[in-house]
Amino acid sequence: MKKTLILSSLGALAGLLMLGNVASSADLKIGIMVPTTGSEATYGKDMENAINLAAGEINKAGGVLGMKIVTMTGDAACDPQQATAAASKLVSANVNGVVGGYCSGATLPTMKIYGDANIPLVIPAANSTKLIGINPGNAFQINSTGFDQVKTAVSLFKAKGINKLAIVHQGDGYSEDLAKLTREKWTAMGKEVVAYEVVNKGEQDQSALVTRIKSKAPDAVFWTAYYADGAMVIKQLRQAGYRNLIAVGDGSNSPKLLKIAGKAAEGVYCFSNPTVEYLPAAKAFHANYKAAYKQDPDAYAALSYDGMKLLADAITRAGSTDKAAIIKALAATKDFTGIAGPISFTDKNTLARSNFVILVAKDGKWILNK
Amino acid sequence: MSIQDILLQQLANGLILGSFYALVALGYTMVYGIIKLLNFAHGDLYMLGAFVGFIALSFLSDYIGDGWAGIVCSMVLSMIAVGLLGVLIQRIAYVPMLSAPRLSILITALAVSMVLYNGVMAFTDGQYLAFTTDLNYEGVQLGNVFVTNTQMVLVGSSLLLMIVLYLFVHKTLYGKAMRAIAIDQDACRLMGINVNKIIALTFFIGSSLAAAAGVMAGTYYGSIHFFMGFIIGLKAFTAAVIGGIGSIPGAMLGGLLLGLLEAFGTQIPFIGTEWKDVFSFGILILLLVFKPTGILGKTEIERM
Amino acid sequence: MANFSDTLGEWLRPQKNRMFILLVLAAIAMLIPLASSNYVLEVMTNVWFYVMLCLGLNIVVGYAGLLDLGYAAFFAVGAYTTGILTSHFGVNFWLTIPVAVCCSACAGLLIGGPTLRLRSDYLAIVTLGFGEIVRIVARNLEITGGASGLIGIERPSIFGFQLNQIVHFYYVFLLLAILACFVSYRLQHSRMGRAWQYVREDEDAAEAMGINRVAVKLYAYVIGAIFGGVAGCFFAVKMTAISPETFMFQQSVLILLGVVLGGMGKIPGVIIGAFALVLFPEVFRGLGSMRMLVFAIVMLIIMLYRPEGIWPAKKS
Amino acid sequence: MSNTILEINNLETHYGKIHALRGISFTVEAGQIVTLLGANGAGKSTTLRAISGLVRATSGTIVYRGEDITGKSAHDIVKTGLIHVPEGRKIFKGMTITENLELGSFTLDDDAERKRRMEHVFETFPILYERRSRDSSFLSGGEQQMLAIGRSMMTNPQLLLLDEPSMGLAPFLVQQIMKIVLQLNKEGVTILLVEQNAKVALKLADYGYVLETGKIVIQGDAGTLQQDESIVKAYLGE
Repeated sequence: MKKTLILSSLGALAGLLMLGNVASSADLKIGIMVPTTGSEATYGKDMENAINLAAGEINKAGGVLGMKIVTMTGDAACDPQQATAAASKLVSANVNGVVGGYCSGATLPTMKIYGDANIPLVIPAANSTKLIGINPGNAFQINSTGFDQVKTAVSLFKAKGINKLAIVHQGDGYSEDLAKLTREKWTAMGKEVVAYEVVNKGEQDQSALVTRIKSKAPDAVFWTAYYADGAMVIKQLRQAGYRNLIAVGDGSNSPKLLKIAGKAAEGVYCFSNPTVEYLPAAKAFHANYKAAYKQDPDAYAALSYDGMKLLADAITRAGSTDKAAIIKALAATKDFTGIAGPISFTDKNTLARSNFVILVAKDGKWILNK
Repeated sequence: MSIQDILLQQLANGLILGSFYALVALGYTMVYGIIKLLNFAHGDLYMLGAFVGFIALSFLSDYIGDGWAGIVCSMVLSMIAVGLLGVLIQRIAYVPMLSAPRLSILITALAVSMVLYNGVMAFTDGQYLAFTTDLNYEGVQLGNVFVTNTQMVLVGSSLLLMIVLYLFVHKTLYGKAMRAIAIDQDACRLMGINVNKIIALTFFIGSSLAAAAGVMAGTYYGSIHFFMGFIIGLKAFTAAVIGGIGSIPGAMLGGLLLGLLEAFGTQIPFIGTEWKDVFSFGILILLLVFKPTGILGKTEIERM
Repeated sequence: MANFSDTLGEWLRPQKNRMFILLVLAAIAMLIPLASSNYVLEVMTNVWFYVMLCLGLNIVVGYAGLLDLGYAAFFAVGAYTTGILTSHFGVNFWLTIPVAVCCSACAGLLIGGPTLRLRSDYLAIVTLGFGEIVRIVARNLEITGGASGLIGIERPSIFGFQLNQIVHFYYVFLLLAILACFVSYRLQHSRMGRAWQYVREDEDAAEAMGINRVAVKLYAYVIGAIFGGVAGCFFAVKMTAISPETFMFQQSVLILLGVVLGGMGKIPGVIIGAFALVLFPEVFRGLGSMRMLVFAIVMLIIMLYRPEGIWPAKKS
Repeated sequence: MSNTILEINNLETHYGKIHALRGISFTVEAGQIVTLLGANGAGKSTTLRAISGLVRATSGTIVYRGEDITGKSAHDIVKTGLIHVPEGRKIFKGMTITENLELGSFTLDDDAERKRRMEHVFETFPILYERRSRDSSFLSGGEQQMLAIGRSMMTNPQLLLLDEPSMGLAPFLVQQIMKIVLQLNKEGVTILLVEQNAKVALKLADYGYVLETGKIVIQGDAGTLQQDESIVKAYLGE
């Protein structure tokens, strides 16, 4: 019995050693690091789909430098430990570049791994400002950072004549970062943050929080976290008779928020990176995506698609698969035309322009606020 | 809002939330009372209940709409289906473990829980589903306290279910047999009571109560997902322990108490909502240190 | 099969043969980095890390028979101690270890002290609550970096050599795991180990024999906590970023699963449990979203067919 | 032999590795009071537990009213009128006396009949009637024994297995319990009585068996056994 156990564990080890050598050397290997399991799997799969769609189009058009793109996915599961394993897996497979990064918290510890291997990393979604500080230089954020989002948010609040603001986040890296930045900026402007709250992820009943917020009589409530719990907070705020402005961050930009919150979501503002519906350049992408995956692309599909295209473009410009050359080419990107808008980088490898738009919910749909 | 209004509103919030916790805690406590098993899968049965209710409602809404009639019908269907699943789980996973070490049974329960929620995750792709009904937000203003009709119906039905359960356990022969099994299984056998059957019945009732709570949560909060059972499972477990695990009135009391603690926990000066759970867990630990068997629990000596 | 295992058991009895097996296994473990990719190393490092955590929890659960559903808290205390001291105060990593040991021992005392007279199920909820409290505190305080956690924790160096590559951490964690095995083994066969066994099997009889059961249980908590704390220190520098999400209830459950799955109270069993815990989800990555479902089902089947774990401790 | 209500052949049981019964055989005639005697650990309680289905027989047969009931589950055996009042009474503490009695008639569907039987129990034990809605854990030892016997009467027993009904009771209470046993027997219930108090048991019984380490060593009419001073001294003790 004991020996069989030892043998089988050795067998498992041997099996493990075999893993990770699939693609042939003549291909261009691109890693995708997104959560494909866990609570954020929906977004992860959406991003994976969009990246694969882009890779497919590139291959159809002849590939990159004559090589076909082969993608491989590492499941980050929105969990730091699993994300580091996924990153190591991609690094071991000798990928030429990686597109990915959805949950900021899970992306943070992988930065070191990609940095050590000097692998070009294009981050389409994760946008905690913490990512900027620890970027060793190989990572490029094509989603606007939290700084840009706060700017957009504050401009809306100012335009609406708001003074007393309530901020609610969800106790994860991304939403706390956004909440904190907003609070700093708002108080620096001499305005008041009357409530700064946090809810537990997955907790459904928010009545106590709602009562607390209502008692502070804010002019606006800003939800900085994801749509699923956001929808419930909005619904319960409206149910309890809160009638003032509600705004949500880019993590809540989903048609599902409107579906879950129903009528309560009417008039809610959302700061968002441009999603497919508002991008004239993305019409073809939308149709292709729908044809390929039988569903509408979600919030980060367009940026993920752009990320893959940008990486391919940079490799073409670099003229080789040399990692340092690709990184150099990425940094030198000048007005790359993505479907989500032109991409250039600052000296900190973040998107040079703010791509945030303001949406507003009307008749169960997000429309551009004008 | 004046401070009295806020406190009154929080009282209402706490009672509403608490009646919900109580409903889920009942299932925990019933199963524990009989076979001394902490059924970690209970929260997941709540989640499954919501999903079954969702599926049932999407079929039924074509015939009877998604108003109260549809909700009640899908709730009953969900209660039956999840109740049977509870019995199946007991048969497959817990019956063979009855003579195993206590920790192994606990781990088996954790494994069952993982099977259930990972199963639902795999089949729903981890998506949040919108549980749409045509319920509105109208309600009653009692002084400065606002309660929606839906909330009242939900609290009413959980109270009703609890009363029905209480009557069942205390007034019917089967209910008395359940209590007797918790006291002495051998003696029950000698009374002609088929112990396994009664335990299965307990699982059925406990699971269907969780399913009822799940469907209520789905209709009230408007969204369901594979992970929704986790937090409520944790809270219901806490409520059951606060009240004294194994005791049915204890579960009700514990649920209400926890609901109130959480509601008022957000109102403590200088302490924000972020400390709410620290507050309730802290009280729980203090309570157990000074009254180790919970409020209504019986003292008994037991080892792992 | 029975015959074979009997002969094997017979052969394993002499100390010399057992040492031989151990040396072969250790040599294999040492040589793994020569023939494997970073990914395998990352996974194996994770295995050694969980071996250490599981052995630590095994002291509480396996040796002393106390249920603990909040073990991740001790691991969090260690990780945050190192993280805070190195990044806020610039303390050398190696100096943070004794501090982390003290802090986690205190945490062990804090949770063990008032709760040891509770029944096992109540102990479960109290330890669970304690674990949640630690996580929420870490999430809410400024000094712990709030929900984003601490990032950019410095990698340590030893005699001027910086531990930077995954292969360095592989050896560090392998050494830690071996050390944990050694300490566990010595503890199990010490006076304390026997006291734990008596208390686990019959508390009242143990008391009658003059064993101070509260002190004995407290030792189990404190020593288990120190294992977790030290593992946490190295975890922090390996990941360079820690956040409260790592220390959720699920983490505690995972560690407990490793202990019970392998066979609690038995060192090789616990090691196998840790292996199963880490390797299974990795090997079955190809299953995609069904992976965790399959993992859970396999675990359930193992529990049903071997309720005392894959390699249980012998009955005394 | 047509009047034999219970026939045990070569019954053996094991508790784990302990060989508790090593092949015992005996019979109980309908309408009689039969007693099983023996020292502590001789296997008296185990015999009763095996007959009522709480313990599985590893070999041998148990024939009750001509039907082989070996291996039947305890709750099914109850339906045949074979009732076991276990050692230590095992009443449901925390439940009222009425509830305890109701559970005694769990197998009965007829509410009127249940009520009739309960009245009969209350007639037999007026003290139980007085305390009918009280928590049974507050009853004295004698009252608990009465409740245990009363509870078994609720099933309308044909054969009653009584395990140590006198244990821990004051002498006058023992007398009272034995009187009730006799009365039950007069009502037509066959009784298999396990007792440590051999004197009391033999006074009551028609026939007796003496058990020693899982085997029957002596049997005979109660009167004969009672007379045999050497037996009383050697096996029954005082």
